[in-house]
Amino acid sequence: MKFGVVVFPGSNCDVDCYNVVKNVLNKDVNYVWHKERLNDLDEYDCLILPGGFSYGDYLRPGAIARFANAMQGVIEFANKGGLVLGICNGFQVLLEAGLLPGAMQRNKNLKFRCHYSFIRVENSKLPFTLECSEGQVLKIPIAHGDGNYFVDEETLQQMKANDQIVFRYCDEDGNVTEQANPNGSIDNIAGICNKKGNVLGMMPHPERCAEDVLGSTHGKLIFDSIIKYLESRVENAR
Amino acid sequence: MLLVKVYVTLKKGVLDPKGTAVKSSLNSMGFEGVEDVRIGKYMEIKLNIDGREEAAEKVKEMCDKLLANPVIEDYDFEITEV
Amino acid sequence: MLLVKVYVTLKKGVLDPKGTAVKSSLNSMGFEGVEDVRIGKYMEIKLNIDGREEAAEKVKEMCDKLLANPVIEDYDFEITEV
Amino acid sequence: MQDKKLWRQMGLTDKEYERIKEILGREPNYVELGMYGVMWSEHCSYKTSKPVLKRFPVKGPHVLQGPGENAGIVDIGNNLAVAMKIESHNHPSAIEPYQGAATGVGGIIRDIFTMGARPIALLNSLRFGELETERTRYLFEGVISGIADYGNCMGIPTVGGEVYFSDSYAENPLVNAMCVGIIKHDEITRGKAAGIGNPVMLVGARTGRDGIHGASFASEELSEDSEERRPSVQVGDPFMEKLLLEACLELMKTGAVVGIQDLGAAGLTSSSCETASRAGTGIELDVSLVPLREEGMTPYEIMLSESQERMLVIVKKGREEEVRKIFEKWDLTAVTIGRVTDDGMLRVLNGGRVEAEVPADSLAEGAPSFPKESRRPEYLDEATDLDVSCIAVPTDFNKVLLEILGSPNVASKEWVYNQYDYMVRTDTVVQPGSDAAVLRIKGTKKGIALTTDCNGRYCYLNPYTGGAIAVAEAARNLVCSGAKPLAVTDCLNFGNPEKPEIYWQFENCVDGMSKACKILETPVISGNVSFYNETKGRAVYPTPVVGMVGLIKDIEKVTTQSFKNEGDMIVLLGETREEIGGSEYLKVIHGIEKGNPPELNLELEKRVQQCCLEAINFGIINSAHDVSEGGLAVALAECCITGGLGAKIELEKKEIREDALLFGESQSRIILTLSPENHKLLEEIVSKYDVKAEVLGWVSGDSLTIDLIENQNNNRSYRKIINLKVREMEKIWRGKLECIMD
Ligand SMILES: Nc1ncnc2c1ncn2[C@@H]1O[C@H](COP(=O)(O)OP(=O)(O)O)[C@@H](O)[C@H]1O
Ligand SMILES: [Mg+2]
Repeated sequence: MKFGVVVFPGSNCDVDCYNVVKNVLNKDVNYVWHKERLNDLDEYDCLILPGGFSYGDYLRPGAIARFANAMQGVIEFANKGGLVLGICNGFQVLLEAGLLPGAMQRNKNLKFRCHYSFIRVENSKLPFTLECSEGQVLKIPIAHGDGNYFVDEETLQQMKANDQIVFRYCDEDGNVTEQANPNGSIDNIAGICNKKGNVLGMMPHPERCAEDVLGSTHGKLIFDSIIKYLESRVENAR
Repeated sequence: MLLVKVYVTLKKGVLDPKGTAVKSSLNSMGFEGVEDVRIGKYMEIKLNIDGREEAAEKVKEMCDKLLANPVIEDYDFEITEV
Repeated sequence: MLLVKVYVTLKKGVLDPKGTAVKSSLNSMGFEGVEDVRIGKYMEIKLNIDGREEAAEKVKEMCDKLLANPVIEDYDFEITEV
Repeated sequence: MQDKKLWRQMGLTDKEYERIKEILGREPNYVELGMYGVMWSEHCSYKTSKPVLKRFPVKGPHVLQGPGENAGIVDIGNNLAVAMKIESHNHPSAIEPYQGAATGVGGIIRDIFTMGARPIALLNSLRFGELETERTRYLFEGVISGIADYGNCMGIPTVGGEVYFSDSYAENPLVNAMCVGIIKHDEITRGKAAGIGNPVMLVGARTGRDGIHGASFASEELSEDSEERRPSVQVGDPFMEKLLLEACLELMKTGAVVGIQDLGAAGLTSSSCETASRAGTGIELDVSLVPLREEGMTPYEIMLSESQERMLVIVKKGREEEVRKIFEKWDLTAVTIGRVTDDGMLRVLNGGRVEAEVPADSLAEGAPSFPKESRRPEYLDEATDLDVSCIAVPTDFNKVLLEILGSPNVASKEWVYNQYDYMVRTDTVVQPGSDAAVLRIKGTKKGIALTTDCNGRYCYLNPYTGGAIAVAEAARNLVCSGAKPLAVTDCLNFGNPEKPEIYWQFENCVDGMSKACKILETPVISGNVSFYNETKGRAVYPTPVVGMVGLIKDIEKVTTQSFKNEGDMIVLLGETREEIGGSEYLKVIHGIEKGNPPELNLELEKRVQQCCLEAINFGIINSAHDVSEGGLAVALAECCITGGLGAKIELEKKEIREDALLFGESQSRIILTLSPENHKLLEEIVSKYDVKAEVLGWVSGDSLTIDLIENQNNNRSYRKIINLKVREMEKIWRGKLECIMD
């Protein structure tokens, strides 16, 4: 089982994702350099698009990164059903690349926000959330200036119908309230997936809360889910 | 040399957090009559292309691909000789 | 009702990291002839003021105080009736 | 040149001009004069402060690099070391708060990776006027987002710092940024242009007309479009710097680098002459090879430009291609602009023509330095003349406590640090909001604790004591997290040193700091001086900011300030005296900023700290919090609020005023909690260090209550002087800044 962490110029959570996969989960992981033209990413089982400020987030977050050479490969990989996890800036790249619906805007209060937040698992049947239960509340950090998710009403309804809303900001007890919404996202959306469920984008940072010493291990659930899914896929193939 | 002025604006119906904040700042600074503020981008591109038509085509492509996000933004541009 | 279009641009000589990034992105996407890109802001303000002159004065004040940063930015605006 | 006295416009005195002529044996030309002008400025030459800075203790067994390089370095074991430095960006931030603060952060980060260290943390120490004025709120907001945007984009967590508000900073905000890096012993790189014939390369951003020395305004060299040539504000490009950081660290691993130096103040001039001077060599460079951002720049402008995000790299001859390849990978340009020479000269060519030729050493180190006249300021008599008996003791202490909790100086700084990414790199074990930030060191069991501290009001009222307290408090903050203090980096912010009174403040602060550093065994390994923080004759409070790093042997033993368990015993280490002079209480409640600041007994301070650290290392301490602004009551409230637990406190009525008991700021005090069965162990440690430890009460319930016990005629009577719900205190303390700013 092999993970790839895509590195764009300006990525800065690449090392954190790498560290979690390698040293916390003890799985194989490689950096994938943005200039690589990847015709075949078959060696990977899961690609992570990390957080940070690809190309400085100049113009729009994710807008320039999506034209990086490596993104062609990522798009093909996703279309073939490969698991793609976009975290924070990685989520923004997936939106700009059209792998996920919608767009990101500036946080409602216009400020960068960094703190622990709570999200509710709305769909626990995905490869990314198998180890969670429906309605489970995760304590997980956010750190972004542009996390105000927008999508038009029609698409939103379709997404709901398809169970594409994966995480929503909530309070400690799981209530989805306006107060718990840190950035103004429509419907408190914190994470979504594509129709097939193999591409997940989320603003909160699971890689920042996968070890006890950092104050929460809820982020590990996401990675554990991926591993479990991949393992079972291997099992099934046998 | 051509000078291209590109205006990128938020689509109707898309909330504008920056515009809203600026409007309320203006109001609280005592400016009266400010009914609405929408904030977009203004870009100036120096283009070394002969022929406006070709340029216009190229600029349209730039906008569609990179300069504007079609999910939330519209764009418009003007080309002048300099 | 008046519609005010405000253009805020970086002063000449002031570094424009955004413009630079967009330029090199356009170049590497294969767009030829892009010599320079400068990125500024474009704002549309709906103003409920009678009289353009008064409006112009107010808008100037808004720009000086809030909409532009006089240390590094210039601005310009147009007022139209809507 | 003679008749126009051009040197004066460049900030040089007549005497200095004479000295330059002596050095050169001729008159300097325009470019040369400009280079001397900036290099001999206070900012670059430290000509005024140097003699005083010598008083700092700078040596210690664990110091690997003291002052004199881009950053200081201390050993933390496991072949690892910590590089750190703090620097001011006060003046640029006053003009353009966002860019001023952002480029300040950018500059200090470069100082760290110039040493070969990977930057792992940022801190900042800020001072503004009172938040009542719109201008101050604008500055505050701009500075915070400038710091946030730069650090966040770089992916370096901003883990700590401090913010104070006082009228004295209204016109002169202080913006000091600190960066900390980690490095292996054998990877330390220095800013030396060694090896005759080695190529000198310039890498990173293109050079524009940013921040060119103001003196160029009135010069004759300005041509046609002089309007356009106004020196512009430096704009930061954190994305460029991130690339530069990664490229430089990758490059340094190749062993192709001989020396490297960032381009900060005085740009190409300072980096070239300093690297040559350190190595005892010369440098010849050709400005026509420098990649430019703007057309028609003169050699003068190129040499003095302060465009950000650039580095000067001296590489081993023959390895230029390797270097170029690495920068290309990161989409950066690296060009060879010159070479190291053996004649000790800094020679500036423009194509074939020599534009300047001066001894490098004379630029870097040659500024004539004189101690200044020093005189005790007269204001001191008035300011410390405070008859406490004329100040009425309030009756409603609940109200007083709430009011102090809502003072912007005391209130939670969440509004500030929630705009900073303080978690990226996943090392932040103690987040902002406790006494010190703590980072784990991956691959070891260790951690480091970081803090910045300075109470400018104390320094104003008594520079010596204030300086010493700044050091003591920083160390205490580290100790409260379970760290042993290791070393100091300092940023000395003062008014105009040509005034004898300011110079006196400066000397006394440094003396007080030096004494404390000696006793607490925390040598000064790097620092920065910022003078002329004054407007219309009014100087800021003397503000010698202390940045400190401490080592935590076992990251599992990290302690924070928040109360942890119902039923824990609360103990106060140290002693409360009747000291309300210079306190936040006097300012907030009585509108008085006068009196003598609290006394500091450094020997006692040291024992209290050792005692606390030993108890923490013993594993019996559940929380530790030092008592500072707002005194005992505020410290207790903070422990309650951050822990979400109440406390029942019983205080013996002592021979001191009740307001002093609750809100006085006596030094060398720490609030500890522990499980009651460990009290015996604590007492043993306490007696070993001959420190007082008073049981204050217990962690309990959801309110903070303080009872005063009076013993009269063998009768113990109890009087409740504080009774507040933790929630109520929290609302005010947490919400205050947000309420003012949003
Ligand atoms: N207050 C101080 N205490 C100790 N060292 C200082 C102090 N001020 C400056 N230094 C040292 O003097 C040298 C020059 O400082 P500075 O000019 O600020 O560095 P830079 O060239 O990186 O801007 C540095 O090594 C710095 O650590
Ligand atoms: Mg330096």
